[in-house]
This record gives sequence, structure tokens and C-alpha cells, in this order.
Amino acid sequence: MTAKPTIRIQQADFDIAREIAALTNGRTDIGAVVSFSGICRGNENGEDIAALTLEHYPGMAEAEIARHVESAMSRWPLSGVSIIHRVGRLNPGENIVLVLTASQHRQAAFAAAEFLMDYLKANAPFWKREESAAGTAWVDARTHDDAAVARWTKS
Amino acid sequence: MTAKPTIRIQQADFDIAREIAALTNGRTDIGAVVSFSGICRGNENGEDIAALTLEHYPGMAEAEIARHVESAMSRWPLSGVSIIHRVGRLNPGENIVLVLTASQHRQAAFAAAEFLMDYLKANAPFWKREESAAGTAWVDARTHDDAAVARWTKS
Amino acid sequence: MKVKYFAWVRERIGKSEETVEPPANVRTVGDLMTWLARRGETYAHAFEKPRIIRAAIDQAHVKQDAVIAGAREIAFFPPMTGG
Amino acid sequence: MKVKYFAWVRERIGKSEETVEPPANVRTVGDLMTWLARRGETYAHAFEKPRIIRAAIDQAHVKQDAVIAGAREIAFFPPMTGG
Repeated sequence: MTAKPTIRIQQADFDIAREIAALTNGRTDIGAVVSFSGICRGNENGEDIAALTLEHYPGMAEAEIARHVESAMSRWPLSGVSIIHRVGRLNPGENIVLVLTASQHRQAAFAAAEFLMDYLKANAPFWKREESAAGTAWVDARTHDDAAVARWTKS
Repeated sequence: MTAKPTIRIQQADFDIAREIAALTNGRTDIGAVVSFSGICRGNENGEDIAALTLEHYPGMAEAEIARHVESAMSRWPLSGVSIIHRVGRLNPGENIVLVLTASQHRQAAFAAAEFLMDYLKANAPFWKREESAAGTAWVDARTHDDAAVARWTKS
Repeated sequence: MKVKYFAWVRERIGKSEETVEPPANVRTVGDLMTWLARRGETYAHAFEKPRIIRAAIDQAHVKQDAVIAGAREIAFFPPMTGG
Repeated sequence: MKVKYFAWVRERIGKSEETVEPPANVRTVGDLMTWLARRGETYAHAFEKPRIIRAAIDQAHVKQDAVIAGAREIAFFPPMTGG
């Protein structure tokens, strides 16, 4: 059984335990839950970061995430998926993104969570701006995020 | 910075949110946390399971887990690792095991969590006994768990 | 058609969206960037390196040779850095 | 030396540990299983398929040809099913 995926873009923080409970409560067919939390770091390439501001493309961001969740569900036997992406100004140590995958077996849950994170990084319309002592600057996309996505098209 | 790993074998349930907080609170160098929870399923190969009882080898279980955590820390740049394995009688839907990995980057956190789960399954001295309508039976080891371990020795 | 801008494309142009009516010879996403770049200094700055700008038509990623006929909403933005 | 049994090895033998003093010609883990199997019906049942039984010397996994001299604690158990 696959529950309807949860996809939320919000300013507020999320509670991993509550999201896992929402995915698993009352069910006894789930054997594995993988969670990935992305967290705002206080230092990037040797430079102290005061805060991160996340901008997104409303509408398209939700649609892109939903498209990738559907793709993950067609690749792996998943019992459920939840994705929450925060936007707005975040301080170092704060959560940015949560990806939860549930399945009967661990391999599917792990693979789907990695796949979803790789695709979110490369394709979901979000942009990060960093504040540091040097001022504010938009974060450059990293070419190895595109390489991370490419590995899923070979299998 | 790598925090001292948390390794616990206990009858009591664990609280994922609290364990993640213990790993990340007050730190701004962590960019990724991966959690894996293994959960007792209510059905195995078409047979309803009433409960699972987990037995372990005290002393050796902790030592084996610690050895694999050290191995993971030498392979990937990890900020912290927590592993909690429950023992005793567990009902369907209850947590069995928690593996948490934290790192600056997501690839290391994902890879280390999968590596640790594969090794725990194949090498940590725990044994599961299932109760069903047909009586109680020790769970057979699955050959694909050994195959899952083998992939880590090739890279 | 409505055009939307995000991140530093938005900042350079100084607005997040506007309605434009390009002439008929502006057929593709690439043509539209060239045409927009001629609207003034801020646009020229935003589109100075068109090859690195990503585009979406009606909220789906497209390449620069995508035809814009029939589009309700076209968005321009830098490579994404979410997650 | 102390010998420990887990899971169905323990259940078949009917005890979780005991102290044994095998003769000097019992050199390896495999020899010890053969020797234990002769201690009675419950042992014979536990060790009827010695190749599937796993062993640990002083809480570290070993193969069946591991030498037992100097061991404080030897454990026998089925393939592990944790995680």
C-alpha cells in the first residue's frame, strides 16, 4: 500500500518524529524508514555564514517535487514518501529540507531517499543566498550535483 | 569534528528526534543527517507475525557495532554516528533499530548509514524469533544480506 | 505572456514578473532572452551570459530552443541550488 | 574454557553457557563442535549441521579452523538476523 505523498514548502521548521509518525502510524507493513535532513551550515569553503535565504518558484517547486516523487514510486516499492522544503531566512544549524521514504525493505528506502535528494538539488526551483561578512551572494550550483543525478539514468 | 559515537542496546524504544538533537545540537558544521529505522513488520512472506523476540550476545554485540562504526568513520568524513538496537519482545509496528549518521555532505551520510545497516544485518550478533499462528520459529538469515555486505569490499 | 524572474536574474532586472508582448519573430526561449536583453541596462546585465540561464515554460523545465508560442508563463532563473 | 550458546543452538542444548575442558587433541573450533556433539542427544541435535554454525572466540568472529588454545570464551550461534 502506498500512502499519498506529503509535499510541503513552508517557512516553519518541521518535526521529523511527527512526520515519521504520520507516515507509519497504524501500519504494520513498513519495515524501513529513511530520513534525510539537510541543515544550514555555519561555514562554507572557509567563510563564516551568518544566514541563508531560500527563494523558490511557487507552483513549479511543488510540481517538480511531485514529479520526482512519482518517479521514485515507479522505480521502487515504496510505502510512503514525505518531502518538506523550507524557504525564507534560515540560521546556521536550522533544518532546510526533509526527505522521508518508507518501504518494506531497507534497500528501496535508501535508494529512493538518495534519488530524491539528488533530483531536488539539481532540478527543484529553489535558490540559496548566503549572508557573510563579505555581504550577500547567491550560491553557485555545483557541477557534482549534476553528476549525482546522472548516475540514476544509467541503471 | 567527530563526536564520540553513541551505541546502545536496550529493551526500551528510542526517540529519533531526541537522538538527532543529541547529535546536532549546538553544532553548525553538520549539513546532512541520515536516519534509518528498522521496524517490526506484521507479515513475513504471507504469514501474519504476532511478535518478534530479539536475542543478542551481550558484550560482543556492542563490540561488533563499535568496530563497524570505526570502520565507517575511517571511510567517510562523518561528524557523528548513533546506533540503537532494541532487544526483547517487540510487536508489529515497533522500532527495532536506529542508525543515524551526520556529515558535512549528504553522500557520506547516506553511504555510511547503508554500510552500517548492511554490516549490522550480516555481522552483529542478534537473532530474531518470530511468533505466528504456526508457533515460534527462528528467522533464517537471508543470503542477500551477505551479498549486500560484499559490495562494500569492492570499492 | 507573463515572464517571471528568480534569484539573481530577478535582482538584476529589479522585478519579479511582468507581462511582455514580443514580436512574432521571437520564436524560442533563446530568442526571448535576446529580445529581453535589449530592453535596457538591467536586462542586458541579467542576460549577459544567456547560456547559464535556465528557463521554464508553464512551470516545466525547457531548453533554450523550446518554442514559446502558446506559453502562458515563462520563467528565467540561475541554476538551482535547493535541497 | 567457557562456552556460550545463542538462539536455536542455545534452545537445542538447553543451556546458555557452561564450562568445558576438552582434551588436548581438540585444537580448533571445528574440533570443539565435533567434541561437543558427542556429549549427548541435545548437543548432537544442535551441531548436526556444523557448517552452518557460526563461532566467536573472545567475542570476535572466527572461522572453524581457528585454534582455540588460550581462548577464555567461545560462542556458537546460528547466522545472525539482527538489524
